[in-house]
Amino acid sequence: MSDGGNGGGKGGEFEPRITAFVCNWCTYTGADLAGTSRLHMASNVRIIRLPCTGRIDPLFIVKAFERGADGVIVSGCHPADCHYTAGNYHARRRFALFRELASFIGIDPGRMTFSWVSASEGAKWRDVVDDTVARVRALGPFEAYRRLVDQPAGTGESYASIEGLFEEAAR
Amino acid sequence: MSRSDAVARLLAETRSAAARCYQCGKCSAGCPMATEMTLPPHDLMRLTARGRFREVLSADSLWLCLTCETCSERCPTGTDPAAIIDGLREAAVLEGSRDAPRAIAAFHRSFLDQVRLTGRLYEAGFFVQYKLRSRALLADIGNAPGLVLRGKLHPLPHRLHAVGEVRAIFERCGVSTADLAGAGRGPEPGGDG
Amino acid sequence: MTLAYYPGCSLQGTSREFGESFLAVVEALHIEMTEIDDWNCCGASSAHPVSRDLGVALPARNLALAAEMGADELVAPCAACYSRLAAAQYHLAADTDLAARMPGILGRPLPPALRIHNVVDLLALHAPRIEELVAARVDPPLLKDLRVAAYYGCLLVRPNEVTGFDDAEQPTTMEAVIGAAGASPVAWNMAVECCGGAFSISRTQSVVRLGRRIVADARAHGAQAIAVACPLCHTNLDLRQAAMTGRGKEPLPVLYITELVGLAVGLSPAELGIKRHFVDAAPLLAELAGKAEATAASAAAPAAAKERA
Amino acid sequence: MARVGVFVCHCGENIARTVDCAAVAEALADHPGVAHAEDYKYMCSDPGQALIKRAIIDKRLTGVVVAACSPHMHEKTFRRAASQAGLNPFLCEMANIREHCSWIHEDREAATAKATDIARTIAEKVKHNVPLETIHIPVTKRAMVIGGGIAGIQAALDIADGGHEVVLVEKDASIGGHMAQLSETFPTLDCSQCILTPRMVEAYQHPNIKLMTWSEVDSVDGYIGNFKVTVRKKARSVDADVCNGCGDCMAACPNRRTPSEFDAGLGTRSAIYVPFPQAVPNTPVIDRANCGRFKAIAKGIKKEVCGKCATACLKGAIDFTQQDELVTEEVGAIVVATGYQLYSIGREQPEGLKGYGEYGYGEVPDVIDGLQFERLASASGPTAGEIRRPSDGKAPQTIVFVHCVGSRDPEKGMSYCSKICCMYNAKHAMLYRHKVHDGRAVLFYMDVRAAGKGYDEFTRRAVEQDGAEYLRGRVSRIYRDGDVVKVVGYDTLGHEPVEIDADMVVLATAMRPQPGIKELAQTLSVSYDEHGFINEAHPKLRPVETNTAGVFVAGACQAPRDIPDSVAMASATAAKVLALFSNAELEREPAVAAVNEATCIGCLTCERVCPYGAVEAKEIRDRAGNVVRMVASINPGVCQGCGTCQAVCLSKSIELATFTDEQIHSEIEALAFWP
Amino acid sequence: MTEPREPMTDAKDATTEPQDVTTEPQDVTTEPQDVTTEPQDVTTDASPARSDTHNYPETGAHDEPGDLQGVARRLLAEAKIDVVIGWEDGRRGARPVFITAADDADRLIFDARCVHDLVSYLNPRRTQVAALGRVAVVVKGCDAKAVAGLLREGQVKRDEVVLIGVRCGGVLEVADLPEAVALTADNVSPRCFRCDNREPSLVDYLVGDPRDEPPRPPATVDERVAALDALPVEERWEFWAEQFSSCVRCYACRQVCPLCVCERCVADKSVPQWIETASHPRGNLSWNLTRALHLAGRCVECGECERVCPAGLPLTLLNRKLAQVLRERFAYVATDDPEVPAPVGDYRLDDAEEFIR
Repeated sequence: MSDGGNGGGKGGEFEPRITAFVCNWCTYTGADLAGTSRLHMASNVRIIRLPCTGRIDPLFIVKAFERGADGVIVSGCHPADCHYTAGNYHARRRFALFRELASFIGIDPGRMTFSWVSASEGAKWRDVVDDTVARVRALGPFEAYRRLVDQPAGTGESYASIEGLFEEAAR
Repeated sequence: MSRSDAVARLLAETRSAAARCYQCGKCSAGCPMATEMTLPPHDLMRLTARGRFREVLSADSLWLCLTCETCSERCPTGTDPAAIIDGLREAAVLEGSRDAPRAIAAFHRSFLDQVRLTGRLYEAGFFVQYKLRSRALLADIGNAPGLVLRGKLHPLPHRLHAVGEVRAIFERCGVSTADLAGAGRGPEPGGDG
Repeated sequence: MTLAYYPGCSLQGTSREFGESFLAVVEALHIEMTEIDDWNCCGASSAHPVSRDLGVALPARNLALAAEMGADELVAPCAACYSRLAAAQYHLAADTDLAARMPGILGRPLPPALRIHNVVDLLALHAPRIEELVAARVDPPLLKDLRVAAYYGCLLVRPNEVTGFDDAEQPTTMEAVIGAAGASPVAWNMAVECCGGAFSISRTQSVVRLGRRIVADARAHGAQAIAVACPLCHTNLDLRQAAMTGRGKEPLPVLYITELVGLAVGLSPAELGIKRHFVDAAPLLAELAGKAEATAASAAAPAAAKERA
Repeated sequence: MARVGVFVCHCGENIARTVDCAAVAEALADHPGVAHAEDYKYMCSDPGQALIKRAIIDKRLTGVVVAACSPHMHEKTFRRAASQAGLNPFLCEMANIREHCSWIHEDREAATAKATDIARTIAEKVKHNVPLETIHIPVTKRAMVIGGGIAGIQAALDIADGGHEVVLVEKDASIGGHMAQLSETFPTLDCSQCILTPRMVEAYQHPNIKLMTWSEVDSVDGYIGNFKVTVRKKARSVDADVCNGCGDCMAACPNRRTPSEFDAGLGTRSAIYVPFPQAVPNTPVIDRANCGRFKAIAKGIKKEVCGKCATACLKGAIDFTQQDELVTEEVGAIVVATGYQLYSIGREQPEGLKGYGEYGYGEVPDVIDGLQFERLASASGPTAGEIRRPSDGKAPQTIVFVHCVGSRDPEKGMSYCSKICCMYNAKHAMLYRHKVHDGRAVLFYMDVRAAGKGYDEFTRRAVEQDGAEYLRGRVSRIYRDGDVVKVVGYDTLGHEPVEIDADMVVLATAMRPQPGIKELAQTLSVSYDEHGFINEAHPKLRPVETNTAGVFVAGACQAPRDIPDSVAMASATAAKVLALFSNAELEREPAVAAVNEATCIGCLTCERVCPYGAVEAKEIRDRAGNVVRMVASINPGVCQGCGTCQAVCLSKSIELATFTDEQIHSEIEALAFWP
Repeated sequence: MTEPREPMTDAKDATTEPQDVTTEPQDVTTEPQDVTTEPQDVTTDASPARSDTHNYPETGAHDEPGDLQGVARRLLAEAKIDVVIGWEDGRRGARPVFITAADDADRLIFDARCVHDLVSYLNPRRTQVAALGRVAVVVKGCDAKAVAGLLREGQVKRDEVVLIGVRCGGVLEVADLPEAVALTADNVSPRCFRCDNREPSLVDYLVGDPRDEPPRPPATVDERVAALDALPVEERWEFWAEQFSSCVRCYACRQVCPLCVCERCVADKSVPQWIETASHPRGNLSWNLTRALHLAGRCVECGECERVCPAGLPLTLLNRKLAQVLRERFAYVATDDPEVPAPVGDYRLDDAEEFIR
């Protein structure tokens, strides 16, 4: 399996593993530009190319976390620049909902970066990558999810905490 | 905010506002006072946009503007020269510009004095005070009797009960007639006045 | 709806007749209104050139007072006052910072937005009533075929986004009022040109230069009188007209729109303070009265003839 | 079992410098489903490609991964190579280890690890690639041109000369458009009609051109290569097949007072009319709004009023009973060339625009616009080419021309430059000075924009040879003052206010798209800007295409244009159309979405999100033929492959080829770090 | 709260034979016997000849002479419809019932125990219901919103179903009480607080007397959401991880949901398998997250999912969280007006994007 991940870095420093879902026309091309302009950046990101952010189902992001990603980047064309005219507008709504719900169930929004990076914004892509890596590195590995993944099926004894919580809320 | 800060703020605001102007000259074309100004509105906009405030703040145009708003009403770019000129005028006053034509500065001073004193414009008092300030003692004096005869000049001022409140407003806006004291030493544009 | 009345300084001084005629007409038209208690000067053309805050604060206090007395509409006959009040309300709505510091300056809470009327649109609202009263007169209609130039000046129409007057360049509201009063408005070119405003005494020569064009154009288009709704305009065109009109030319009486309406609905020149003008309107009124008699007579004549037969 | 081949490219040193390509190849060699892995210096070189082809054949590969540069660089190259070796090209994918790896990292270890991940990810994807065939769409080799102005005529002629049928649709009674109204044209001052009329006739007589005047587009169905356009042929009230254009009917018509559109309201015409003598076709129409007979019918009067035209027509071509008819034309491409109208300064304005009260709202007599001046200056015009002002027919001694009326005036709602006014104002000044030698031509301008071959020379000529007086400054007011028109301006270069007593004023009012352009754009599903001008697909590289494939745009409906520009654009659209028609059928990447009808429940959310209208409801019927349920159905000809429909499909009943859920899922799994 | 114990009974029904659950749609709404209680109804005069000649009353509520039973009786008697789906008094409390004979109309009841969202019976996948013929359904305000959802997505046709709306004053948390008890802060379903649709407008008939506002529960749903939002993100995770770990993947939430109408749920899709099917926290999280997301802009907060959850997961909190986001960001509020477009699959050029860099 990958060497790009936990502990793989120099001196055992935590190296976040980040999966990026990017659109083919703007961000993927922007990342190409970063390459042709030799802009150096962190090597923790793995790009999965999609035609358009409109194609991205939140399930992709959940699955990425479920399989061990410490962070996720979703990036596409700026509003009004979508190669398919409106895909990114639909994506924007979808991500707004997903981000808030994910955060509600305890996935730190800091593990998710949403950005518009155009084909001419190689430098911005570099910043998006480096900032995300730094942020996720600070948050540390997504151990919580790891525990959940490794834990055996639950017992179902789980109401007490919530009720206490609500009684507080009620007061 | 200190006086100089205030001036700086005003100039910064007017400058960025004037940046919209593309110098078509429609303001000057419609300005009723353009003929009498050394710097007609579009020139004011240009110099302001270039930050040449020394020329701008000493321009008679500031004091010749009637705020008739014709320029702003017709401006194709929505630059609103009238508002910009208001800002420049305010800056000039705060700077104690010495270039305001005497009569006009005197007019504003006397007017505001009356309002501050009584809460309203006490015209007779205003008239006398203005005459003294503008040093144009004889000009117009012929009309005074006419005004009195027609019952247009009250011999006595009407004073607000809450005149204190009005004075407080002046204070809080940082306006004392000292502001205009510096102003009003300039010669009358176009020589007469 | 409750209508607050803001007289403004000059309606009690140099423009007394405007105040008098306005009150007389308001009474004649049965318009309910209450004067704002302890109102203060609006700052006219002197406050805002010197301090934007002051230029807003002075009128804002009056708006606050009006609101406190439970008014939801306000009328300021003086165009200058109207313009300052409207501008203050406009800027308070547009500029949040200004709105934020204003209560501190006023020592009062910000007033809710009022519907602010100038004299022209108020009269236009009551045009039907005016027509009724004119029609109901027994004596011959005085203003019939009086040709009037409706002069708006600056403050009513500009800036248009503040005053929302019908049209900034070619307004028609005052024409409508003049029509309702039974007179005939003339088409002319200077209706919204500036008369020199506050420069009346400080820079007379400019006022004369500007006023001259206005009076001349009115005359050129056959006007017998100029109707105004602004003390400044009136002072300039009335007080300074002697200096404007060339020798031998009959000066043009300058009437407040309220005076015109007053005459139309049968109020006496005295009640309307018309005697206070520098340009004497008496000759014109006399001429009109004469005409009216004549037409009445000629109309009556055939009837009388029938009688005899 | 998959047999994937992985080919790692060194790209000379470009990749090898930071990535241990051999190590990557080794790592991949052990990857499940990988039957072959090797690295080579230049995969894109002939030997490199040969190496791939050989492996495909020898190792019977079922998929190919080329770990090299960006797919945007060489995907086509390697897919071609694959197909030459007998492998379906869509079974070949690229892993970008150059732009996305070697060029942006320095740490060799990390870069190699990443490159391995990238190659592995794509290998996993390729395992789920399926052979795909490029989609072929039949092309109806027949075009429609909407708008019969110079742009439309040019486009129609070029396509027709290319050997394909063209339907030319014109809403007015004659083709020719605004150019027919012009007197002379800048910068050459040649007579407009002299150069236009022959083209009109050519279009009329061209065997490949089907002319439909007095007609408008009603609705459009279909997609590139396969449009169905329904055209409304408005009732002409004259049988075009019978009419011989003698004109007796017009002579007989008692109503001569209808303002002539062609003369821009300066002349009059009869109620039954041809717009102008050289009209093509020369068949009159009855303007029902102004015809006594039809006014009576509208009023419900039974008696047959007037009918003088019918009596006068010896051929009996007049037909008062004619009705609008709808005709459907099948075409493969559409050219939009609807042209422009001039902004008018009146009080009443459409949404977003303001009038010019300061210029008198167009109520001042002797204040006219550019097209009206064209008619005054035109030999065929109401004054037979003499410059006379409308109010009293007096020959004006002073004319003021005002530039930028509406144009470059954001406050009035038009921020753009109308492009042609600087030129035609100069032209007007010249024409006027040529006709009235002692006359004064004053022009108020902000900038003189004369970019174009011979254009600046032209404006200079106006100044230097024809004595046009250029004053720099916008005019503040225009009003009638007795016999003259007062123009109040300011000479910003001479620093003085200017008031001119003009006998006539000509306003260069802004160019605006034709009324109804937005509705037309919506029927064609092409986008338009805030002013209603049609948007081009790309401002630089696709200037005559629209965002809808198969719909092209020419002339002033896209932006203010002069004649040369419009004609050039028109020929460009023709080239595009002919290129389209040059293939028997269209080839499209098979990256299109398809619906699984078994699981689709027909909620049609996909239809709502599709930017191309590629999704339609489809009825599923039982044997008896009753509709049992509805499902979504995607037209592969229209689908562009964005996949938005798939993302919103709750039941996952849509799959986008080349980016299937399975492929993406496997890529994510390939990056899995946890058991 | 009493939830944990009580629904465990249902849990048995739901968990012992999961297959039943998935194969027999009707079996789920808390009372697997619901429909089988009326076998003769269902079997005897099932699916009578459809007559398309009847035209239904204009949509849009208008008061009818007569109560729920009256309207139902007349509709059946005049053969305008073949079955009324409503509630009756069952052995262990209120329960859904299918009335096919006018004489049985009197068995219909509506009181605070009538918690079930009967609209789930309109799911076109429930062929057994369709087989009964032309249907009238009794709907509360929230249920009417569900109908609007189905109309929007073309799952029912407005003129093929008669809606009998009941004026609602809120419902209990449980249906299983011998008789209706007065609503109190402690027994009222928290979701009913500040209900904006207590008198549905989408319906053909609106019956019953106006009811009072339901009492305020000790902790409203919004307060519950807020309480969770107030926690540090790690604790939120712990809380939900614990909750999800007890999910038994019986899909009762899915079966009872009036808007879960998919032919083949994404959770049952095996190629690729986005959501693990085993009842394991890993898949459980994906499932519950996806369920909520798939209902974004469709959920009408009828509360059925939470009520029938044998593990007692606070599912409505997830839905409410999304409802809040939809309201704040896109000004969308669940409505029974089918003309209002669904917020997902729609967009505005100026949608907020402060979270995107």
